[in-house]
Parts: sequence; structure tokens; C-alpha cells
Amino acid sequence: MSTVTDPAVEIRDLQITFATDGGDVRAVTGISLDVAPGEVLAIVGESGSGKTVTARSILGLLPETARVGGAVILNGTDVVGLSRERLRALRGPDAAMIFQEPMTALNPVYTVGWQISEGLRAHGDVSKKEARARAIEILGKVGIPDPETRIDHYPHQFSGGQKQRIVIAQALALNPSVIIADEPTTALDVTVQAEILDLLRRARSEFGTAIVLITHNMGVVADLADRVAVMYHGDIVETAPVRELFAAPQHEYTQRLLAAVPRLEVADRAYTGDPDAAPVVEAKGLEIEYPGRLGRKPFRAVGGVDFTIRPGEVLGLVGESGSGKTTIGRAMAGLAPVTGGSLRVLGTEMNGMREREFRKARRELGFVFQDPASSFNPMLTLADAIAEPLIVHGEASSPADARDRVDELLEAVQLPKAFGDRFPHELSGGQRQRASLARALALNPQLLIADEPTSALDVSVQARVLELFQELQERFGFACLFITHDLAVVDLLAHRVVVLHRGEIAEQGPTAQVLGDPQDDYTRRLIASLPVPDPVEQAARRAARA
Amino acid sequence: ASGDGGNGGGDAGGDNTILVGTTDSVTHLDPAGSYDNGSLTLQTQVFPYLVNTAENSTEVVPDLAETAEFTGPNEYTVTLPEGLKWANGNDLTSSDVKFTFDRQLAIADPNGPSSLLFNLESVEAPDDTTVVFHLKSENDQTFPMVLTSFPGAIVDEESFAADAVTPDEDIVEANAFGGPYSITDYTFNELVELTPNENYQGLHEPAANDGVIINYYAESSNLKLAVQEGEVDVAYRSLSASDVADLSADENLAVHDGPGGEIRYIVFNFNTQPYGASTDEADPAKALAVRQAVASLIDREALSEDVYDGTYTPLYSYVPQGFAGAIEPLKDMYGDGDGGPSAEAAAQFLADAGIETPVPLALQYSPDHYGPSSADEYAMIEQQLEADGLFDVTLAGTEWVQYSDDRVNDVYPAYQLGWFPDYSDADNYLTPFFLQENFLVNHYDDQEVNDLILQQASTPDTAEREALIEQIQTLVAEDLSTVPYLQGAQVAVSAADVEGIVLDASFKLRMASLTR
Amino acid sequence: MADTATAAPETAASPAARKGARGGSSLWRYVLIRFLLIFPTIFILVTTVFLMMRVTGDPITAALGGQLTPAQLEERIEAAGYNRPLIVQYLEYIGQIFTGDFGTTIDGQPVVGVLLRYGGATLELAFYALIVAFVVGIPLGMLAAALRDRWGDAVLRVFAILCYATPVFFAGLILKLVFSVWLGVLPSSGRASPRVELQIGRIDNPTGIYTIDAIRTGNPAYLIDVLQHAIMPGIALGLLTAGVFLRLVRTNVIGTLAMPYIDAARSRGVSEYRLVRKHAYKPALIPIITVIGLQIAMLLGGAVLTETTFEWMGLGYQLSEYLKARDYVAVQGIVALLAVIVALTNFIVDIIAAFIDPRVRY
Amino acid sequence: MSKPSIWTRLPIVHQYRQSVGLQRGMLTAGLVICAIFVLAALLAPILAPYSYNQLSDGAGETFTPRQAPSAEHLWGTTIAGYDVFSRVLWGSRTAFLVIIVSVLMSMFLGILLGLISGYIGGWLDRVLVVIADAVYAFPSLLLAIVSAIIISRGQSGLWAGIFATAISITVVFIPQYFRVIRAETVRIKSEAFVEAAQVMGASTWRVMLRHVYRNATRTLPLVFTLNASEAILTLAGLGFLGFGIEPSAAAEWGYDLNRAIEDVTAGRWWTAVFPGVAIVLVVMGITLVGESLNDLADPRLRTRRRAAAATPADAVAATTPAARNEIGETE
Ligand SMILES: Nc1ncnc2c1ncn2[C@@H]1O[C@H](COP(=O)(O)OP(=O)(O)OP(=O)(O)O)[C@@H](O)[C@H]1O
Ligand SMILES: Nc1ncnc2c1ncn2[C@@H]1O[C@H](COP(=O)(O)OP(=O)(O)OP(=O)(O)O)[C@@H](O)[C@H]1O
Ligand SMILES: [Mg+2]
Ligand SMILES: [Mg+2]
Repeated sequence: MSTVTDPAVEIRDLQITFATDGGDVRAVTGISLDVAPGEVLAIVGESGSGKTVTARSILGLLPETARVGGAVILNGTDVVGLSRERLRALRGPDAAMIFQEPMTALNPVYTVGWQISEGLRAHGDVSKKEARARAIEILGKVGIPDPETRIDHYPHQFSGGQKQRIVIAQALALNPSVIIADEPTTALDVTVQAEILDLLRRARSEFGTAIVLITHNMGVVADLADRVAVMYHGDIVETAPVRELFAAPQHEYTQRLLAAVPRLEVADRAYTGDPDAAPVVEAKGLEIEYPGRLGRKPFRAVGGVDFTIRPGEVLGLVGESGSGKTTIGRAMAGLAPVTGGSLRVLGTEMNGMREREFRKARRELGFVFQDPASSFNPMLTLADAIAEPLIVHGEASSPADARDRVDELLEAVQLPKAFGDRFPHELSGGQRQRASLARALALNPQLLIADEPTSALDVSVQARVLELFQELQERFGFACLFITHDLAVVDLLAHRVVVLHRGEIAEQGPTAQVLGDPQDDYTRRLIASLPVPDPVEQAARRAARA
Repeated sequence: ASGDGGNGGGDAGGDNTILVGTTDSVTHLDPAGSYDNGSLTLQTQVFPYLVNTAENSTEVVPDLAETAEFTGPNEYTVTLPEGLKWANGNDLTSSDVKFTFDRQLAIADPNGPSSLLFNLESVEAPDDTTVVFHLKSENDQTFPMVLTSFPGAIVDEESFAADAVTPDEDIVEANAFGGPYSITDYTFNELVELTPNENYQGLHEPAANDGVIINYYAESSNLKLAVQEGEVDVAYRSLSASDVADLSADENLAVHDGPGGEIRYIVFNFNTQPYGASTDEADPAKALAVRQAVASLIDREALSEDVYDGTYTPLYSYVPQGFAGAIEPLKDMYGDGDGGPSAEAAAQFLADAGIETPVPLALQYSPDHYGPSSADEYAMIEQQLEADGLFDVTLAGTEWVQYSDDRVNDVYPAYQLGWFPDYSDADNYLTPFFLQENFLVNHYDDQEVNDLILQQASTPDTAEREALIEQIQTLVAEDLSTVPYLQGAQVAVSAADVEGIVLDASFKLRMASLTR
Repeated sequence: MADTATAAPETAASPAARKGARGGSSLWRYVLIRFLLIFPTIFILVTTVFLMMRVTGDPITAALGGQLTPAQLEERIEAAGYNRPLIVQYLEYIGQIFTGDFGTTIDGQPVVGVLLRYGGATLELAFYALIVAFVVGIPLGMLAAALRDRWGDAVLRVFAILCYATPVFFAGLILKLVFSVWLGVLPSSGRASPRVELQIGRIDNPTGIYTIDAIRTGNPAYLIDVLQHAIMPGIALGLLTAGVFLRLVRTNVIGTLAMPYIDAARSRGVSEYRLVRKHAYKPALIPIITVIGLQIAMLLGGAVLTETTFEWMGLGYQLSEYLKARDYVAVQGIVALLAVIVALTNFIVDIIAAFIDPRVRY
Repeated sequence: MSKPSIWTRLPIVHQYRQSVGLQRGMLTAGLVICAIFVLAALLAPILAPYSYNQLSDGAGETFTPRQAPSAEHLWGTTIAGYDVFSRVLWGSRTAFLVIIVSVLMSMFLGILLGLISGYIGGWLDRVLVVIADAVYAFPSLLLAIVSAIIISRGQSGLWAGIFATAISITVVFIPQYFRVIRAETVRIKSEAFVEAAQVMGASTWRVMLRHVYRNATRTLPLVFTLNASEAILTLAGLGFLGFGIEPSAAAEWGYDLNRAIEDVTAGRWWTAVFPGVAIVLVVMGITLVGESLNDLADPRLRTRRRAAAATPADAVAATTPAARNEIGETE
């Protein structure tokens, strides 16, 4: 899209500095950007590169600790240094914001109708009745069925996707010239994400709204954006129309970023181990229920699941949020009780397992948690934390005694030895996840359970961790349950895939077979919803679907 | 609140209604269920007594009775006038009297005064106006006195239960009163309205006022403010010493005082005190010397003035001043011989007995039972005992219930106690203390004293009896079973225009005489 | 006080956390189970008090220890049945409670009567205190949140701390010194002047709550008298709680103001005033309501001291008197009632919080 | 770790360095008051002109009771003739001892029970929680009274009094520590690092002590200050009701206030005001420190330093003051 008219947003030499305990942090170091009316501009970049801060500065929504320099011109008004009252008048009609987590962006104690009307009534004299009528209309437009009744419902009565629709409706209700959407689909499942992206696309075409889209998902970018700005360390390193960018990234960081994006290519990876060896894990009719609180019925998270993991095999476990993936992983580690069927892990029956009997088997079991930050005791150094399993299982008497082995492990996960003396908070996310791998591998386990080990990481970091993971798996030959919601990641690692849907198995089989030729409806839908990080192909798919 | 609102609301603004404030509290309106001063004060106003003491006299005279006298060594006969009625219209006859005493003995409530009737064998009502009391021991001189106190309040047999303490509400409901007043409004321990009882005939004049409202307070400081602010007309029992001192400076108020029956003393446990019978260096002579030294060192004047602003006066004997037979033997036996303390005398006593100084002495007091000033009182006593290096006092306070338990179990070598009489007679300051079976259980046991006490109690001749009482006081003063040091005064503070306040040795405030 | 404030986040989370998968009927089940939980609390308290009281000595010694010989005392203790084995007395007591008989005090008052008579007074005091607490605490708390980190905020916070750093009895003494002794404008003690008390006690079926009774007499002078007597005790006790409320409201409003949905509303141009007044206030209220339940226990504790200072003849004052007299039966009865009140309030408050929070309504 | 960082990691120092603006002001005020309190407690024998139970001067001249403040008695004398100034100073010592003893005891027991209950869970937890809630529902002062009677058997010596008061306060506080530690434990229990320890097979005690304990007790400085101030209030309440420490054994503010009731009705303000203000000040000081620590620990409540230079926003605001004063300038 060309910029013949005045831009909807014009950012000139924007600088943002935060005062913190550790001194000033320069979050944005003088960037310039334009967004034309009706254009979708995507801002991408690694975590902490300043995307959110930039977006918020457009609405003047920065905390008091921020110092802003430069200019942000919104429909001809410079937002920087504007008085509260003038700023308030701008917010809504000129620019609106869609937040990442729809559940927290809605006030839980007011009806959605009230919350939509509130925005309308904040700008100009709208009667209660008019506001309500307008709210109903807009709710219908964003695809909430039966808006006349639903308008009086509270946020918790809607599903995650519906909530995000309502948040978008709130923004659209004021007919803004710019919508700023900060990771609007990150908290949603891929199937829901696809619907929301459609909605945003429609908003742009129907209302002619310009959209500033912040995301780290290159698939989303490929799907929706007209133009892309790449941010790196508080600076914009590259801006280009979307196809150009994907086709020929100019900046070195952009190249790295694109290379790191996992793609669903349906690799052919065969299990090379002995197919007749006794399985490491065997589930038969596995059921897991969570006890109901205060006499309520127990909640069945997993029901009637069969699968096996053979020695040295990587089993990918995928499915939507809440489908029971984590639950299965935790049951294998003895963290969640098995309430029905059978689950044998390393020769121990987990249904009715006693901790004392299982303790010995634990040295053969490693676990890597999703959030690398919280899986380390903040009071222990890395060396101490990695030495823990060695001490617990009598391989070492003290952290000092275990230090040699710890150093070896650090080396194996490509961390400098000196990191052993650091505290967890002194590491980056990717480094912490490496350390977490080192800890899980300390006792050379036969089985590793990894619950979304990379979903908290940036794509580029994720790529490096996955690479490392693959290498270690080949080197140590452990069997692995790899839990993820990202089909592309499974594609990269797993020998076999299990697709979980509402606690039951929708489909399972060798990776190439499940991803390449899905038999189950649900699996197909899952694969179809996944936006391809390639604008040309994505456009083709979209055209095909329509 | 109950009671009929018979006399309407008019009296609230009535000119001659007297408001009395007190910090006493009532435990039971029923005389069979209470044995405390607060209840007695109220009972005195609303129940009739056969005999009583007249104003400013300690002599027992007929009250409700026409005559009351010993008609034999074991027989005390009372005759009633004809036609007596209770406030509710029921007849008041000898049968009510018999009922009253029979039920006291039958109920024998743990909190009741039935133990005062230990000498009563049986009561007989041969006709409607005659009552004969049969006594266990002969010529019991204290019996008529007992009839003027706790168990002596006569109750209506048609309104009271024979075998149980009757609830206050029921009594008020039944209007079962026969004293100068009946109760017309009753909120337990908060507010009581007394209205003159037209059916009352007795020793006292009919009520001089239109009624009395008694307001109960918890804290003396609040009572003090109330009388100061004019919220009550009379404040009776108990204002603290400094409150009284303060109020006496207020010209709108008048302070009335009279003799008090309350005494304070230090009890020595003859077994555990220094050189006591069960200690390692048991030596009665040395033990006595220790007591004598203490008796010589106590500065009663200072305690009276500095701690109590004169609302307690120095006490030099076992029977307080104001009672027939009271003398002051301790005054010249110890200290400077004139009531003052003397370190020389004390040192002399100790030296004579060959005691090394300072003598270690553990002294106990109860911080909560005899008012907050006990702490100050004993801080001062400690200082007086230690001032000349003769004693090394270890002072400790113990909460009352524990204290009561400990003191009779020989835990305390020397400790504080106070006494308020059951009836206004010298005997009540001797029998409970120094008879072999006494409540002090301090292991003091003197046959001569024991015999004399029994003898005085049954000596009808007044002069002879007084002589015996004097003799007992002197004997005990020599042995020093206890060291008495303070005697309370009764104090009432009233608005300047209130008249008719009589505070005498009956220790009762007769509200019927109050006017303004 | 302060501890309840720290407890706030925990309790704050609970109604929301509990919502879980609760549907319509399970809310009622929750109510029922929450209700049944009251009983163990009361049972534990009553048992504890029973045992504690027996250790502290008996009422007969307390009353007559300075007057009777040990033998006489023993006799009376025996007659009252206080020297029987503990378990026998305990079972008897529990049996009585089940038949609704709370026994009689040592001075022959039925405990139920004592509770009714003095309960009203304490209720009235607590009511005035809560009014003061609400009127002072909540608006000032919102103001402090709005003025966050400015001088006004600092002053308000210091005021809040001052409120709960001042023991009620000291506050009472100072109020009395200033308003009764020096200025002479307010009555120093009691719930009404004696004559007024007599009059309002005369109406049919007095409630024991003087404000109500005074209104029912229809004589404004009586009401004024009653209110005058209530001012100082209400303020002394109320300020304590006001301090807690102020701090709670401030913290919770600030906490709520940091929620993303506030930012979301701000991004739509809602005015800052409305953000505080509408968007933040109601969500902030939910944890506050929960804490108010905990506050009741403290209020009743404070009532003991306030009632003593101001001669407010209520349960708290009676309790400390009966405690001194070792009147087992009375103390047990009063504590049981207090336990019931506290447990019930907490129950009601939890339920209110559950209902106010729309997340759990359906 | 380098040296300065150990120093700055110390509880209060660390937070002090974190604080800015008014928050630092309040923390400083609290710390100063607390320091004065501790100094007074330690140096009472040197600072006080007389002893807490002294009724006469060196020459044996008895002090006149109820004397207004004068050169000889800076804050006057009490109804019993004690020197108010000396008693207030000595009173800080009693308060200090009670705080130390009670907080130490309740911390130890409360932490232990809270850890076990929160970590082990199950029936034990449910029973303990119900008991703690029941005790919590009990008006704390009454519980303290009954415990004081039971524990000291009514005695009133210095140490007997201090221990009785401290233990009774402990009884009241254990449920509070219990709740805080239990809640923290329950939270931490579900943290990934605890699960990591469980998965690797660490024993229950090892997990509890090495992983949970140290993280669960990080809020303790805060709880400590809150309870310390409550300990003073409870001590004073007990003293005021006559269940505390007798004047011949030690000086105690609550007792002195009780004895000042009469003075107040007579308009003698000095016996009530000085000990009362002492209580208020100390509680305020401790609470200021506690609340500041709380705010600093809570990212939502912590004030952060504003950016150094004046921002254009500030410049604009300065010219339109109304905008700045508008309600609710948060974040
Ligand atoms: N309130 C704040 N105080 C101090 N620093 C902040 C604040 N908000 C953001 N920053 C810093 O500013 C930088 C940019 O943050 P921003 O939130 O814009 O990153 P982002 O690109 O949105 O990252 P992500 O993808 O993780 O959301 C980061 O280094 C961050 O630590
Ligand atoms: N402790 C628990 N108590 C009760 N229900 C639980 C508990 N943990 C999980 N559940 C429920 O069990 C179901 C499966 O949860 P699980 O965490 O296994 O999902 P998941 O597939 O890992 O989802 P996600 O991708 O969001 O991590 C969900 O509906 C969840 O709400
Ligand atoms: Mg961001
Ligand atoms: Mg999961």
C-alpha cells in the first residue's frame, strides 16, 4: 500500500527511557515509523526489543517512570506531552488498543455491554439506550451470536476467543482510525487464532481502520500484515512490505529471525531403535481425574488414553490448551495421580504408586519445565541446583563434590563453566532453559519429559534450544515425551505424534503420517489453522479456503 | 427491664427523686443467694428485717418486730405487730419469717450467707405474730446481730421458692418487697428504680423522698465524673482516694464520711514465715521477733495519707474503731510507742532474738481484689521495711483466684488481706480470724485466745463482754497473728443540697432518709 | 488489624479461586458446606474455653476465698459440682448446649438472658464503630489511592497508621480528657443518662439497642441523649477499624488500578475519575468485604477495652468481669456466642463476596 | 558475590536502597523511631533519672504523687508517686523484651506448623487450618487474658510477667504466622522448582527445608514488624485490664495508663499522655517500617524513581496544574 494520504500515525525519532533500580533503561532509541490509513503494519522482534512500549506510546499509556522524547503524531496531534484531558479525548476515537490477554483486559465485575457503552459514553453525549443499541450492533458484527442477550453477560461467561472478540468490539465501537493490537492471539489456540485474524482482516476492510499489529508469530505476520517493521534492541532495523521482507530480508537480524521460524515441512524421521524392546512408558486406558473441591464432582482431565514410548523414541504430544497434555506428563512423573487404567513408567505401575517404590526409578527420569524462570529455586546457584539430583541420589555428597560433573553438564548444554556460580535471575531465558536441560540430564536418565520447554522463548532462542535438544537426544539416546502446542516443533523433533483432544486421543502415529496425511477431522483443522510463515503461500491457502 | 410502669414517666423529672450511683454490684436480689455488700445495700432498702441498729448506734433494736429478746439461753423470741403486709398486699406473718430462715438453711447456696446461721437449730412460728428461734449454743450474743445482716432479710413465702434461689425478675414481678421501698424498674446491675412502699412499717421513717434511682457503674472514675457532672446526686461506694480528694474541692458537692468496717492487714503464715515452724531454722521466738519488727516498721500514717488520701485511717488493733470494745494495743506495743514507726525498736526486736539483718521476707499482695491502690500500698510497705536495711523484701502480686488458693496452701510466708464485716459486731473481727478453725489457716493457735473468744460470744452482760474483747485484742497483739494497719472510712459524695446521708457503723446507706 | 491486611491477598484470591468449575447448583452446595464449616470452629472454641477456664480456678474461690475457711470453701465447691472429673463436667456441658441450655451464671442469671441483654449493647457499639470505620476509612482510602505517592497520600497513610497504633483505651482516655473533663461537652460514660435509660427501658419489648428504643419512645431528647453517649465510644473503637479500612481500600484500589482492564478502559478514553470511582472500586471491594469479616473478631476484642473505658455495659465488659470471677458458665456462653457471631459473619461475608463477584453467580 | 552486594542484600538495607521519595521518607521515619525505641530500651538504666519503682530520691525524700511536670520530674509523677519520665523509659525495655520473646516463639512454632501443614496437606492440614481459624476468630485480647492467667498462674514478676505476656501473645500469633507461611508454602509448593525437586526424588524433608522454607520465609521481616506492633498493643491491653506486669517488677505502659484513668478524670493529663504517646509512637514506627517493606516488596505498590530529567510531560503538566491534580494519576 502506498502512502499518498496523510499517515494515520507518524512516529518521529521516538526515544523512551525508563528509570529503574538499576539505572536508566533505554527501551526505544529513536525510531521513526508511519502507518497509513487502512494499512496493517506488523512490528516484530525479539522479546524486550521495545515493541509494546512503542505501541503504548501512541496512546500515551506509558508508566510515570518513562521519559519520552521525539514525536508521535496521531491524526495530526502530537501525543507526546499532551495534557491528560486532551489525551483522554484522543484515546478511543483516534486510536484504540487490543491487549494480549483478553481475560485480563475485561473487568470481571461488569457486564460486557456496560463495558462497551462505557467507552462510547466517555466520548460525547450518548444516551444509555443509544449506547446499548450500538453495543449490540457491534457485538453482532464481531461475531458474538445472539448479541441481544449476551450483552448482559459477564466476561467469565464467554470463551477465550469470544472474549478477544469483545475486546476487539470495544475498540471498534469508537470507530478509531488506528487499532493497536499487542499480541492479540498469543494466548489463544491456533484454531481460535485463525478466527480472530479473520475478524481483524474484516475490520480493516469494513471500517478502513489502520492496524498496528505486534506479534512474534511470523505466521500471523504473513497472514495479516501489509508491511513489517523489525525491531531489535529498541531500534527499527528494517521496514519492508511483507512479501519483500519474507522473500529478501535485508538486515542480518531479520535473516536470523526468519531462519529460526519453524515450518511444518513434514520431515521423515523414522524410529531407529529396537521396535521390540520393552517400552519405557506404556499407557492403557489411562484416566486422570482431578478431585472436585468441596464435594463437587471430580474433573476428568484425561480419559481412556493408550500410547507407548519405546527406548530412545521421541513422542510428540500436541493438542489445544486444556486438552490434558500437561496432565499426562505430570502423571508420568508422579506429580498427578492416575485414577484409572494403567500407566507403566520405567517398569513401575503409576496407578496406586507409592512414592517410596518409585523413588529409585526417579533417577532414570528427567523433567524440563515450560517456564525456565520458575523451575529454579531462586535461592540456589545454578551449580547447586544442578547438583541437587546428584546429591539426592547419593552420587555426590555436597555441591562442591559434584562440581566436576556439573561443569561437564554445563559444557554439554553449551554454557560457560562460570555460569555455575550465578543465580537463576542472572541468566537469560534461553540460558536458563539450557541449565534446566543440564539438570534433567544430570543422572543420564532413560526418559525425559519436556512440557513445552520452548514456548516461553523467542523463536530465535527456541531454534537454538531445539537444536541443542536434538543433539543431546542423539548423544544420550533417552526416550522423550515432548509436549507442545506447536505442530511445527513436533515436526522438527518427534518420531511419533499423539494428538490429544479434550482428554482423548484424536489420532496417533509416525510424525510424517499424522502431519502429512491426517485422518482425523480435528487434526486436519489444527493443521489448517496454522498460519504458514510465508505470505505468498498463506495468501494462496486463504484464497483456497474462501 | 421489667416492672409495671405504674407511676408513669412523670417521676423521671420528679424533683424529689434521688439518683444514687455506685460501683458496687448486685449478685442476687434474693438474700439466700448473695453474700456481698452490693447486694446487701439493695436488700436493705427493699426487704424488712426483724431487728436492726438505729442510726448512729450499734445497739440491736426491733425493726419490723415489736419485741425481740432472749427468752431462754437457747431461745430467741420475736413478736410481730398485727396486720403487716407486703407491698403486693400479701400478709406478712411469722410464717414468712419461718419460711425465710428455713429456706436459707435448705438452700445453703454456695454463694449465700447461710453459714452465718451456723448456730440456728430451728425456727418455730407458734402463731401468726410470734417467731421462736432455737439456737445450738447458749446465749449467742452475735445472733441478733446476724439478724440485722445478710441472712436477716425476710422474704415473702408466696413469691419465693422454698428450695432454690429465686431469680431477680420473678421477685420484681411479684413485687415481693417489704422494706421502705419496692423495686419498680430493674435492670440488673445497671439501673434500679425504687419507689416508696406504702405498706412498710418499721424502725425507719417512711421514705422522705419520692423514690430513688440506683445507677451502677463499673469504674470509680466514671462514677466520679457522673457525680461531678450532676448525672447522679449521691455517689456511694467506692470512690478512689484521689477522686474524693478531687471532689472535696468542688463547691457544688459535699463529701460525707463515717466509720468504715473494712480493714487491711498482713497475715503471717506461722509455718513458712522466716523462722516459722516448718522452715529449716524453726524458732518461735525469732519468728515472733520478725513479726514484731514488721509491726514496728510500718508507717500507717504515711500509708493512710500518701496512698489513700485519708480515706483509710491507721488501725492499731484487730477490732476497728467504732465498735464496742475496740482498743489500740498495737499503738504502744510496737514502733515509737505512739503509732509511728521506729527503726530502733524494730532493730532491737531482731537483735534481742539474735537475728541477722537484713531478714529476707517474701511478701505477697493481690493486685486486683482490693483495688488498684494495693500495688502502691505494698510498694510503700516494701520501702518502709527496707528503708533501714532490716528487711530484704521480695514483693510479688498474684491474681486473686490463684492468690486465694495459694495462701491457704502455705505458699505465702506473709501476705495482704482485707476484711469486710458480715455484721457490725466486734466478734466478727475475732471469731473468723483467731478461733482454731479460722479462715486464715496461718497455723496460729492459742488456746487462751480460743477460749476467750468463745466466752465473749455468749456473755450477755455488755461491760463484761467488752472487757473480754479487750483482753483478746491485747493477747493477739502480743502474738501478732496478723499485723493490721488500715481501717477504711465510708465516704459518700453528694450534690451540696442533698441531705439525710447517715454513714454509721451499720455500714448501710439508708436511702429512705435522702432528700434534696 | 495489620495482620488482616496481610491476609487480604490470600482471602482476596479465594472467592475467585473457588469459582473454578462451579455451576449454579454447586454455588448452593458451596454455601451449605461453608455453613457446615462453622460448627467445628464453634466446637473447638467452646472446648478450648471450657478447658482453659477449668485450669484458671473456680468461681467460689474467686468470690469467697478471702472470707471462708478452706473447709467451708471445699463444701461449697463440692455442692456446686466443680470438683467432679473434668470429662463428666464437659460431657454434661456439651449435653446442655445441645438441648439449648447455656446454664446460669454464678449469680443466677440465665446465660441466654445475659447474652440477650448485653448483646444488644455490643451490637450497637459495633454498629457505630463500623459506621465511623466506613465513613472515614473508605472514602479516605480511595482518596489516598487516587493521590498515590503525593503528600496527601502520605498524610492519609500516617493517619491510618496512627489510627491503629492508638490503643482504643488510650484514644478513649484522650477523648474523655478533652471532651468530658476539659470541654465538658460530652458525657463521659454509660449508654444514656440514668433517667433517660429508665424511660427508654419502659417501652414495650425493649430491644436493648438504645438507639432503636429511643426512637420508639418518640422523644427526640432521648435520642439525642443516647447519641451523645455513643459518640466517643463509637469514635474510639471505629477509628481503629477505620485505619485498617483506609489501608485496605488504598492497597486494593491501587492493586486494581494496575490491572490490565483498567489500562484497557483508559485506552478507550475513560476519565481518570471514573476509573477510580467505577472501574476499580467495585472489583477492589470484593477482597475488602472478605476482610471485614475478619475485622469483626477484632472489633469484638476492641469492644472489651472500649466498653471498659466508657462503661458501655455490653458483652465485652461482662466477659472480662465474668472472667475475673471465673464464672465458667458465663464465660463459656459468651465466648460461644462471640464464636458464633464471628463464624457467622465470616460465613455471610464469604457468601456476599461470592455473590457480588459475578464470576460465581451463574 | 561481591562485597557491597552482600551488604545491599541484607533485608532492610536492601529495601532502603530501593525506596524513593515519600516511601523512603516513611521508611526513614519508621526506622528512626524504632532506633530511638531500641536505644531507650537498652539504655534505660543510664537515661532514666530514677528507677522504675523508685518512690523517693537519694536523700530518702518521698516523691509527691500526682505532681505536674517540673524540673525535678520532667513529666510529672504518677498517682503512686513514680516518676513518669523514668517509667516511660523503663517501659520501653519491657516492651522490647516482650516483642523479642513473643515474636521469636511464635515465629518458630508458626513457621514449623505452617510449613508442615502447607506442604504435607491432607487431613493434618485441614485440621490445623480449622484450629488456626478458630483461634483466629477468638478475640485475641481475650485469648491473651486467659493464657496469661493460666501461664503465669497470676504471678506478676518481671520475667514471669514477660513470659506470661509473651507466651499469651504467642498463642495469639501462631495462627497468623501459620496462615502466612502456609499460604506461601502452598503457593511455592506448586512452583516448578519444587516440582523439579520432587521429580528428581528429593525426600519430603529435603524439599521442605532446602526448597520451600527459605522461599516461604522471605515475607517474614514484614510479618515480624506487623506482629511486633501488635505485641505492644496486646501487652498494653493486658496491662490496662490488669493482667499484666506489676509496677514493682517492671514498668509497663498499659499498666500506667490503667492507673492514669483517675488522673484523666481529674484533668491530670501527663500520666496518661506520655505512656500513651510512647505506645502510639513505637507502634507507628514499627508499622511504618513494616508497611514500607510491604510496599517495596509488592511491585504494584512500590514507587519507582521518576526518570531523571524533566520530561516534556512534566513541563506541560507544570503549566496546567489542574490536569496533574486530577484524581487517579496512577502507575
Ligand atoms: N515499566 C517499565 N519499567 C522499566 N523498564 C521497562 C518497563 N516496561 C518495559 N521496560 C523495558 O523496556 C524494554 C522494551 O519492553 P517491551 O515491553 O516493549 O518489549 P516487547 O518487545 O514488547 O517484548 P515482548 O515480546 O516480551 O512483549 C524492555 O527492556 C523492558 O525491560
Ligand atoms: N490441579 C488441577 N485441578 C483441577 N483441574 C485441573 C488441574 N490441573 C489441570 N486441570 C484441568 O485439566 C484439564 C487439562 O489440563 P492440562 O494442564 O493438562 O492441559 P494442557 O493440555 O497442558 O493445556 P495447556 O496447553 O494450556 O498447557 C484442563 O481442563 C484443566 O483445567
Ligand atoms: Mg510486549
Ligand atoms: Mg500445559
